[in-house]
Amino acid sequence: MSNLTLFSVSDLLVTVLLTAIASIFPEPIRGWLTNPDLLLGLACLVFGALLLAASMLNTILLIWWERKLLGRFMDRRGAMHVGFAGLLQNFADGFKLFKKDTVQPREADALGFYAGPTIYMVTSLVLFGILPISSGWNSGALPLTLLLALAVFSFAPLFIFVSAWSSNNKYSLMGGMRSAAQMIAYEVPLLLAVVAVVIVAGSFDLTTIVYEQQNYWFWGPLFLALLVFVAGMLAEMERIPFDLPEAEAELVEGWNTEYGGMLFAFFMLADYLRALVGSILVVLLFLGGWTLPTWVPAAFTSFPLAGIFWFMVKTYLVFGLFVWIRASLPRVRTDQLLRVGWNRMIPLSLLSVFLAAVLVTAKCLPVFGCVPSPGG
Amino acid sequence: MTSPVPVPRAAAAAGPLGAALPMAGEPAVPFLEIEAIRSKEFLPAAKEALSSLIAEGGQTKVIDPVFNWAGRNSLFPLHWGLACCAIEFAAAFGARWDAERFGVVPRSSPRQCDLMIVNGTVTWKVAHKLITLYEQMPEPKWVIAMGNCATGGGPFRTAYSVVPGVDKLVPVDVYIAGCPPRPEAMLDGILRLEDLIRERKE
Amino acid sequence: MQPADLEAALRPSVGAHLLGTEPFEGTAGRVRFAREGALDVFRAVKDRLGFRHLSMVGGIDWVDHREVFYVVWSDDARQYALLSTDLPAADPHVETASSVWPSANWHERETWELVDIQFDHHPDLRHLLMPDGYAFHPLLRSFKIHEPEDLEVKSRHV
Amino acid sequence: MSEMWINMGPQHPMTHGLWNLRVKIEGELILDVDPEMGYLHRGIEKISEDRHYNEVITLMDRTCYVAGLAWEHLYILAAEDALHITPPERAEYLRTMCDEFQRVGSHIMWYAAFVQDLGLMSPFLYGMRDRDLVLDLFQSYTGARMTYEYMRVGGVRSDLPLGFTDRARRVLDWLTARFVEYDQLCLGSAIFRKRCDGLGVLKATDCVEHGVTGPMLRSAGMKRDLRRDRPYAVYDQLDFDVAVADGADVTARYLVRMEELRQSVRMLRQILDWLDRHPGPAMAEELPRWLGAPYAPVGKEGYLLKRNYPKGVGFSSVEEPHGEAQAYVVNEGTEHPYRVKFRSPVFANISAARQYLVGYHVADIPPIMGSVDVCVGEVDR
Repeated sequence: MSNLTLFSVSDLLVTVLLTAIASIFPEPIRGWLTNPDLLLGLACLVFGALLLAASMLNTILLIWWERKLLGRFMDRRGAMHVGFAGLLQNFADGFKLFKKDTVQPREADALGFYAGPTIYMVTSLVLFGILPISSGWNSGALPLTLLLALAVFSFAPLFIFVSAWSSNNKYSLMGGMRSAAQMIAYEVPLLLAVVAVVIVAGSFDLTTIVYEQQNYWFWGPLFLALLVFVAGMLAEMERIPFDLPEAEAELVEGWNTEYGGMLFAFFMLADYLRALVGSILVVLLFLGGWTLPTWVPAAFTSFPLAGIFWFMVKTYLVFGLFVWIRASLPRVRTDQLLRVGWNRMIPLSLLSVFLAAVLVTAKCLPVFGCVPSPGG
Repeated sequence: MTSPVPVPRAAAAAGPLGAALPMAGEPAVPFLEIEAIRSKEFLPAAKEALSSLIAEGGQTKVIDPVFNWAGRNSLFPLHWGLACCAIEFAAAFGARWDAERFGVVPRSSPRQCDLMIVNGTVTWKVAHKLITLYEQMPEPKWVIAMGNCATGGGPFRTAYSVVPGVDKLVPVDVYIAGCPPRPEAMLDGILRLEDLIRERKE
Repeated sequence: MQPADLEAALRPSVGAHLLGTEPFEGTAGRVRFAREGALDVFRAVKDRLGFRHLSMVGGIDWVDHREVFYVVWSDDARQYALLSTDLPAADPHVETASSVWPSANWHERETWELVDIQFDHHPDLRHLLMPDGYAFHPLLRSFKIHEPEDLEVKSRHV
Repeated sequence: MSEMWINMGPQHPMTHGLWNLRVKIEGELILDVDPEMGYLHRGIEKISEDRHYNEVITLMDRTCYVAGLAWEHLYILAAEDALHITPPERAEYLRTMCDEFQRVGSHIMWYAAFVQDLGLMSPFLYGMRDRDLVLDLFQSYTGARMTYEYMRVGGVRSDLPLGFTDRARRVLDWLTARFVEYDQLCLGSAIFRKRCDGLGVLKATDCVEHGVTGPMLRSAGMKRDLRRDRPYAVYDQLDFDVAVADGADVTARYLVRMEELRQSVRMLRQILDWLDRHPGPAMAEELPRWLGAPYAPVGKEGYLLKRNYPKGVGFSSVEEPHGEAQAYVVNEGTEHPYRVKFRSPVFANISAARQYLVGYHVADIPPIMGSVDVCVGEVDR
């Protein structure tokens, strides 16, 4: 199964289709149609379409997962009457928002009002082209995927701020400013926590980082970095306890107060896309990606698409942790959040970098790993 | 005098030729101009034909039912509390009744709402704010008058400051009786509204 | 505390404005005063008698005259006391109590709005419950309420 | 960011009702506030003048919709005072029980709403779940969940159903266990303490100046509770402590309300024991006939008959869940009260908003206003 990658699947699809179509045409056209460059281009398109479909489907499933889980934490059941166990609820929401009017407030800046959510959505989607999901599901030859992913990830505050500012609403504006301040404050510890991982793994390539974890997952030796990363990720995803920009109690709906219809759906989708990316990054960097510990029986890892299966299980469990946090913690205040960000998180992340360096130079990583390395 | 060929009004107004040369047996509008007008009319006509084709086939059979299903299964009510009924409104979202089972999630911003549940007495002081909120909600939108006060003033009907029924201000789709209605009654009202949306094919 | 105690404490300082005290069930008694000496009476009640907490200000329209009553509470005596003064219906105004008890502010706004009693030197006498510019004073006896028949909208489908 | 006014309300998640808090802010700092009330002014005092004494009770439930029975009690005390009627002792106990159950229900509702303002979502659901148990009890003997119309001038409408006291005790046991969980969710959370400590401070002297009463006053360290200081109904025969705290801040208000919940449970157990042991009538024997049956005595012309009933003025004051409420009922010897005037505790508590809001952040408004426990129905009346 190892040679079956997403790209090879899409390549195969395009080749079969094009050859079938080309067979009915005479020679010169047949030659153009079976041109390898054209094949490659079309394969890329199919690859993108598959990625898009998969990420969207996953996001919608993630929203369902959150709603059900949150319901259970709150002693109720969540969506359950639309589709089996409420699985179709989010599709209903999506279709409804698609059809709804989008009201542009008077005196709102049209360009920012429409472009903000769109670009926010697009940048969140681009991330899925970068992140490897399994040995087969990855975009391949990029050497600096982690760096690229984090760079794209940090675009968001800019576009949130643009859309908040241009919707000409005081609550939106305050939410946008909070969002920008918060994301910038938590970008630094997040990156420093990633540096710790990079030091241990010795690579910026996410696939390499995952394969480095085949013997021991990084969450053991880099526990401090994991904590900082999760906290930073919570702030980046704007979830409770760091959901100040959308603080419902004081800012109505925060920066998306004026957005309805499809633009609001963009915001919701992008939020959950980013939440999915956050969970995926935690799995990739600290929980061994699609690999399982070596002592796990081979039967668990040898069935088709086992890598994707285990990856998704881990991702949804990590997201479940985020939901648990959301169900049990109050929201912090802006000044407290920023103070914690600059005064606590950055020293802690620096400490984690230092610890990682010590671990690497002292060669005592296996001792702290959750699973002893088979090599000793 | 009447010309033998009906002159398109746009051409008669626009072209000096058409007005200047009314010769017998000749069309009042030159051939080229007629062609130009026809070609101009072709695109809208084609569009109309195409859309009517779609409307008769795909839209009524596939697209409309899907959107209707989506619309009635995902009603976001406006999160606000007017008076007593607001407490029962909140209780309906509590653990025992859990309105989220039906996809009913209250949103605080009127821009994201489909449904305004008027849960309490409407006074003249709040009347214009209620109308503003209703107008801020994007189409399609519905209104439920919850409780006797919103339906017709309730026990405060005679008071000098109370609007005797919110239907004096905004169009109401479903009335729920009760003072206040129990949460079951509110959920029933929402389900009735879903039936209504299905019947009206909105 | 009894009505006699109230009288005894108030008589020396504001005796000129005191119209009498009478028993009132559930409280220390009711003090009736003339409106000219309102401020002095308020100060004396607060400082000399220790009624530091003003609970309520209300007005009653007795058609021929209007009455303002104040309910005050003393933490030492653990008792309420009532102060009341009569105002002529033609010119119902009295000195504000909000300079003595800040809590009177909103109560007086409400009383002015509903019973049409002017409070002189009130810092912020504007509408509280009714919309700005509301021209009536609903709790006057002359303000009649009735079934809102004229607002009925006949259904078009009938 | 320069100074600007923002409107929080009338439709705003913070308000928990229908009012408008105009806030002047610079950045996130509050410079000035101006509460704007009256969006729910329903003219209850005016309608009451047109109604029979017992019909006003209907309005009382709707005046404060989370503490309807306490307001019924308030009005009934004043009306009985004005009409010179004494209820039997069992009715007094039943009323006290209603008061205390209502306090439990109201405080749990407050807890649910307040903690949701902090962004903590689950306790809202827990609170609503537990409050429903109390409402079930009300429903079993009044027939309604929120608007009871249970008390009457001269007693209460009906006695308790069979097996009520045992069921009530089971609910109290369940609630006592849940109060521990509430505390763990809030006080056990470092973020909660960070958000609430030292927030919305209103010292005892300022409280008295601005007429602030109830849990807000007791959280400032002032031990004032009408149930102890000026006992009405049967509070002088019950054993309870007045809950006080020192901080005068949001945490202190939380502590006071939680302690009041426990004290209410304690009182309720005593009341239920008494009710078990002392059966008896729940309505006064000697009532004017028109009080028992409204509109019964109609004269030839179809008008209500004039009664020569002694005139009187009734004044009552009860410790409502939100604070001290007062009623002033003027009886001119007719079937209708001549004038009814109510004092709402929240009215005074909100009027002091400038004292405890200015100087804090915008994000502090929801917890502070949440700790005030706003019930707009009784403010606007």
